[in-house]
Amino acid sequence: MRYANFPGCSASTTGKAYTESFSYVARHAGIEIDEVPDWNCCGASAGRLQSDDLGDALPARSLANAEAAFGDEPVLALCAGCYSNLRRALVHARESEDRRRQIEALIGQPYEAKADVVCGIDPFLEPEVAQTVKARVTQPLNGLKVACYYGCALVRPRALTTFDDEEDPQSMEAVVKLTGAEPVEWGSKTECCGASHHVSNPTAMKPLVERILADAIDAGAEAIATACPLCNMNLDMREAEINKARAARGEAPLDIPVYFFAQLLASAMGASDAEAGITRNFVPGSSLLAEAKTREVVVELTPEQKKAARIAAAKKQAAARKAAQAAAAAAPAQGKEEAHE
Amino acid sequence: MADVQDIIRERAAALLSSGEVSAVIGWGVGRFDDVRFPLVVKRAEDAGKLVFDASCVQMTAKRLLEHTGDGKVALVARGCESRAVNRFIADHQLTRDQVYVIGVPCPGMVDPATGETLKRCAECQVRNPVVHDELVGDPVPEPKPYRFAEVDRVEAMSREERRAFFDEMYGKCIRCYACRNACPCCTCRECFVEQDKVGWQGKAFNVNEARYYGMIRAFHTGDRCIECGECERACPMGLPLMVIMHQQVRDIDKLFGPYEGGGLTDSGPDPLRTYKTDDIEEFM
Amino acid sequence: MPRDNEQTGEFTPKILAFCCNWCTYAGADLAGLNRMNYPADVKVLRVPCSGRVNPQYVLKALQSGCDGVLVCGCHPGDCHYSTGNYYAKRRMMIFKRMVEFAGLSPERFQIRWISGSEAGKFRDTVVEVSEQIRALGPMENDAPSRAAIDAVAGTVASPEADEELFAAAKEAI
Amino acid sequence: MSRIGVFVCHCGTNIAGTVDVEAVADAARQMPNVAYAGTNKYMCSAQGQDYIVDIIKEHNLDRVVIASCSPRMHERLFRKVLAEKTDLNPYLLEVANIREQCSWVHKDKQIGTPKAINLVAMAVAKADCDTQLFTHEIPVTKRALIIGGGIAGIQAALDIADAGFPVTIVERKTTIGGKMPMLDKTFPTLDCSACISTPKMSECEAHPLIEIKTLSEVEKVEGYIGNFDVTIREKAKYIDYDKCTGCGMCETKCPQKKIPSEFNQGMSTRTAVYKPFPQAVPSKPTIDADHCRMLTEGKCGVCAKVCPTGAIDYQDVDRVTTERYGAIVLATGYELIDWTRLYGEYGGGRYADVISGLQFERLVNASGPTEGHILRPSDGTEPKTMVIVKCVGSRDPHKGVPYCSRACCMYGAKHAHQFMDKVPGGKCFVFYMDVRTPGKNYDEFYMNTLHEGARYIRGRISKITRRSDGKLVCLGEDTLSGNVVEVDADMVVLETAMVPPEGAKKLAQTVNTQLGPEGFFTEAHPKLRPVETNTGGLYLAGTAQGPKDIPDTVAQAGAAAAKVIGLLCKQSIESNPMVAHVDDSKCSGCGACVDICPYSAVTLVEKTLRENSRKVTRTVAQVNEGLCQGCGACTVACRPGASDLLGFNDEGIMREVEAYATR
Repeated sequence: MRYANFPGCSASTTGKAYTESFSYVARHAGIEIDEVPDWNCCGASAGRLQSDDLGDALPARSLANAEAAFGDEPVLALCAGCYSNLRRALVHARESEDRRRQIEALIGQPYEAKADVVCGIDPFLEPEVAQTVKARVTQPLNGLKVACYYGCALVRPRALTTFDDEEDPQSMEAVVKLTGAEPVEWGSKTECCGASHHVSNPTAMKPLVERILADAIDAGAEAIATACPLCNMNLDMREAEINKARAARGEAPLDIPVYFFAQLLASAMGASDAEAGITRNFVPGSSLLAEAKTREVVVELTPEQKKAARIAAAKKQAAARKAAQAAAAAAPAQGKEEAHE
Repeated sequence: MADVQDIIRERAAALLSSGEVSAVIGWGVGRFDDVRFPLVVKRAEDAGKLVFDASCVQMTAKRLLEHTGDGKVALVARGCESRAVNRFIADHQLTRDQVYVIGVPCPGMVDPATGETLKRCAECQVRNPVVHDELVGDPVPEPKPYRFAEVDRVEAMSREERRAFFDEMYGKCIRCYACRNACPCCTCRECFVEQDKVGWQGKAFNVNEARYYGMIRAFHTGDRCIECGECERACPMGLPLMVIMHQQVRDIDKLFGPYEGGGLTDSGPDPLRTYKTDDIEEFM
Repeated sequence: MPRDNEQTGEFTPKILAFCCNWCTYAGADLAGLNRMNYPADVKVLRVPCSGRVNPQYVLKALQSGCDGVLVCGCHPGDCHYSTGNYYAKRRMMIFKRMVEFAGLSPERFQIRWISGSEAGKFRDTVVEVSEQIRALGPMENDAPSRAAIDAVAGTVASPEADEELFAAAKEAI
Repeated sequence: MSRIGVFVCHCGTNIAGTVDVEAVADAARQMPNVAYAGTNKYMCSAQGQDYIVDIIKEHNLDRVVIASCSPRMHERLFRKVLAEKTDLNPYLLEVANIREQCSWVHKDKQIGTPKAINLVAMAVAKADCDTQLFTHEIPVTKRALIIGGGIAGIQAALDIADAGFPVTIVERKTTIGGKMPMLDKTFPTLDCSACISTPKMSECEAHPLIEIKTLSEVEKVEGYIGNFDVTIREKAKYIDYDKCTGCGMCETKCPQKKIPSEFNQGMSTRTAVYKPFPQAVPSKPTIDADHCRMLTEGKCGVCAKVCPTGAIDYQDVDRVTTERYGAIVLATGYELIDWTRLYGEYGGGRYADVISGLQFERLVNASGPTEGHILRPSDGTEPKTMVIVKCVGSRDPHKGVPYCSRACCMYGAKHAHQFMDKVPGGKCFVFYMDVRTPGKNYDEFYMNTLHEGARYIRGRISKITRRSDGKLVCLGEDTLSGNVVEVDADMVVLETAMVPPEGAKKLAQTVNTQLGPEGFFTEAHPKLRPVETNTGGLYLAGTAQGPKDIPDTVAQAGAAAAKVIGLLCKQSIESNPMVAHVDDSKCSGCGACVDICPYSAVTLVEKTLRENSRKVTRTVAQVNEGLCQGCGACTVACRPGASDLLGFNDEGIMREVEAYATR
């Protein structure tokens, strides 16, 4: 698969670890990445507030560039914010021919909206890619309990995104399973992490983060996996402060590392912590993964396998019984012979 | 086109001698050698009489209805004839297995008198047969030229001028009903104009009665028109009959979604035989 | 019957209204029960359903002396026969466009949906239509003027605009 | 050359006040074919009728035009007069409406009189073209078919059978009864649902005139009112009901025990040979072919061994029968929307303790999986806090259906009441959009629930998550206070929307009637013909027509039964003679009429006809006079006018048009 990557402002900053781990996985899973030429801000924070036209024009321009360079090659947006905004422009252009023309007029270049826009998870949902990844997993995270966290922009609104279920998505779980880890079922996977109030109003944001961390731990998760630089930073970076506050309140700390799902993939595929960007995490994440890799594999048998096993066992027993009987039959005869002599 | 003609001849001969068809409908040479007329060949040895060249101005499809019954009939069909075949089938006048279609891609016909391409061929939307059992010659490009120019011209006139335009047109009509007889959509057993008892159509020879005939005929065929233009060609007074047909075709497309007579598109029953509950509402 | 009112010499149009038995005809009856007053220009012709109204009636009426035709039925969705008026709607949409294309004043042929309870709407419609037709004057006014005839003279395909037939056309109108 | 008589009515001063009736009569005398014209004070009076009759005889008239009130008023009466007191065909009559549409809407005679003359002229012109029409008798088969054996079907069946007509109930499941026996108590009186529904079921079984076909479906319906030929497929039950005594031995011995019980909404299990519940009717088991080992794997046969009467028959096959019925009642009921597909925010079915209202009914039901103790499906503990969410699927165009399911507000209140009643000190929160309790003693019931302490919160639940301690965390908004609310519930009950049962669309095509946009059957008129359909002889009962509660369902079933009885009482029904008629000689068999007919009354048939003195076989259209309702849509679609509408024929209308236009 080839993708035209739209880095966005976070790729080399807050989301650097995401970029690093993703490109590692991509390299080893046969995913080819081009960069969208002359890309510009997706308009996430300000564009749409200014005007709907600007809100569509900004992302559309980058998409048009991608189209010009790579035709209908899907555009990859690792950042959930970029993903959401690019998709919005795409959907608007696709659902109304008039709007598409308006957008073309606004950006002053042709835009046919033929190239799809995908997020970081989508490539791994392609069966063949998933296969290669599975094959390349050399150091499985055996049974590591992971809470997959989607946040808001990836899954909502339904009209824009392409997820299986905006209220209860399962696709990241499917990807994380590839590493041998075990996703947990939990309720806060699409709750807001308050990232947009990250700077402006931390007091409003902290309880949200705290809740997410608490829920994950409550659901038995040892780690949280994310697919959005902002969510990731928000959860990862705030954990310490939150725990300080909890300590003050005399509550147990919420101790759970936060990874990009790509970091888990990379690590399982044998990337060093540096390569997987794990060293960049605020909450130290190396030891947990290292520990998980040493765990013994618990194989969950399918019903068929169980049945087969049962049958095999039964056969073995039967055989044993036969042997025993044979032996029993043989024994007395022998005795007689002895008597004769 | 010469080679195409040869193939048609030998195929016709083959089909007839093999007994697969009882007749082949095509064109023959008329009294003057630049005039063609519909020719029905029934014996293999007559196959040589079939011609196909730029002067085949008539639409032969309607001959089918006269010759079906005794076995399969072969029809040399261009785009227009093939649409007519579909039309007959849609109107239950014919079943597909009654006709063997020898498809001929059509580059457009020329008026032997003036040497110009016929108007209807210049406006033709379907040059290649839409249905055929075999194709003779290679498909020709489909330029799909704009065909509503005349409609636009008339529409641009003032109401009075339009009325005058049609008065002049119907004023010239001699009500010979040639357009009806030529039209592949006109397959009624008894046309409304002949039903004296009900008295749809008056007998008087005046523009009113001519208009009544013209417009009702147009309405009867409008939603099924295959735009072959045969009515216009057949008109001895050379009246622009296709104007009102095209006007209807265009409006029906506009109002009820794209539709082409002759089963080109599988758009269900003819537009006036069906409805949608969300059809646009203009009569509130 | 005199086309013009003796006293005033004012023109009284002939308007024929095809009304479906279940909705509009009932609405007209209701207008009567409520003693609503409306011009006598409109005469109602009762049909079972607007789907029964053949465009051929309409053209015949307009050509043999009516100054206007009104076709009324149940609102789409309320048809007593569940679908009749949907077909009527499509037919009339096409036919109306055709006759107007051929030079008929739009006011002379109108279609309306009037339910059995809309006595008021029936009255208003009749008033409206008859006023419009009165303004247009008799059907003869639809005939083209000399100027219009000159404007299109010869534009009909056949090379020579045949004066005789043409004259025939004019006096026939 | 007809002899038309014109009779102008004064109607006291109603007409004579603004129309010079004498002048009208005078004018009429001048009209073509008019042999007589006269006036009378009241044509509809006995004396007026005699006057018409006498004149007809005296002047041997063969057509009659009556200028009076609206034909919608007295046309029938005058037809009767012709039919009974003269030898004129009653359809040789035209009524000119010179009252409602003339005298009453115009002020003075200058205007009224000429208009009246015009109207009479039109009527005279049409009358000249009128032809004799004859109604023929359609015999009525005195049997009724009821599709669906829920409470609606049962009620209708009992009412019809009690009136003395044989009834067949076709039920797709293994027992009649439908959803009602699953319910615990019924609002607002809280009487035991099974206690009032199962007696009716056994009454059906015992009724000599009621035949019950379970595991059966209607495959084909032909014919029309009074004479429907219905093909019914009765699926194989693998048990010979003549031999089976219903002892239940097979059920106790069947080794296949782990099948989720439909009746208990999957909260308990059943065997492969089973009776869904003890009071099932017929009270004999059936073998579930999908789960029976004998029928799936070909080995087992335990039930056959243990059956004391040898009733088990693994070779049993479907039985297809075709029988004739006079009337059909559609009582196909409803299903609950599958919320697990639609509502991921409620766990999409992953949380065992988020259950549907119907599951709750089974939980509180003494015959249910928990003997009526409210216990959490997950761990069998008693929930202390329960959340009820209303309008799950209902009134939710984005995920569910746009309409209101009508019963949920009430059974929601009932569930709250039952919970607080059975769980002392239990807390119950009800999240609602609106509370709609129209109905006798309904609002009182709701108020009562409030007083018992149910906490009603106006707002939807936005998310339900499950905590490790098993609590269901319900996030929602109280839109009245504007606060976000969070409830830690032990159990959540979703009051889900009623939707049409699957197969409704197919059935609609089979019986040839329409469905509304929501997929429920459409009634002939929302107010005035609520239990009829547009197809004669086809009636609606219960939720097949739209969401309803039990009282409404039973009431409507009774109404449908009354209609059926009214029909079956008749020896025969008079066909409507004003139907479409096809002139074979003109028909080219193009099929336009077939496409257009809303009643599927027109079909193309091969006919052998004599044409210019030789036999020819052609395809022509044929009208089924039983199905045709006389709308005339086909007559316009027919370009040559081969299809014409009797009573409103083309010729008549054309003459009418000309009579007015050329006058």
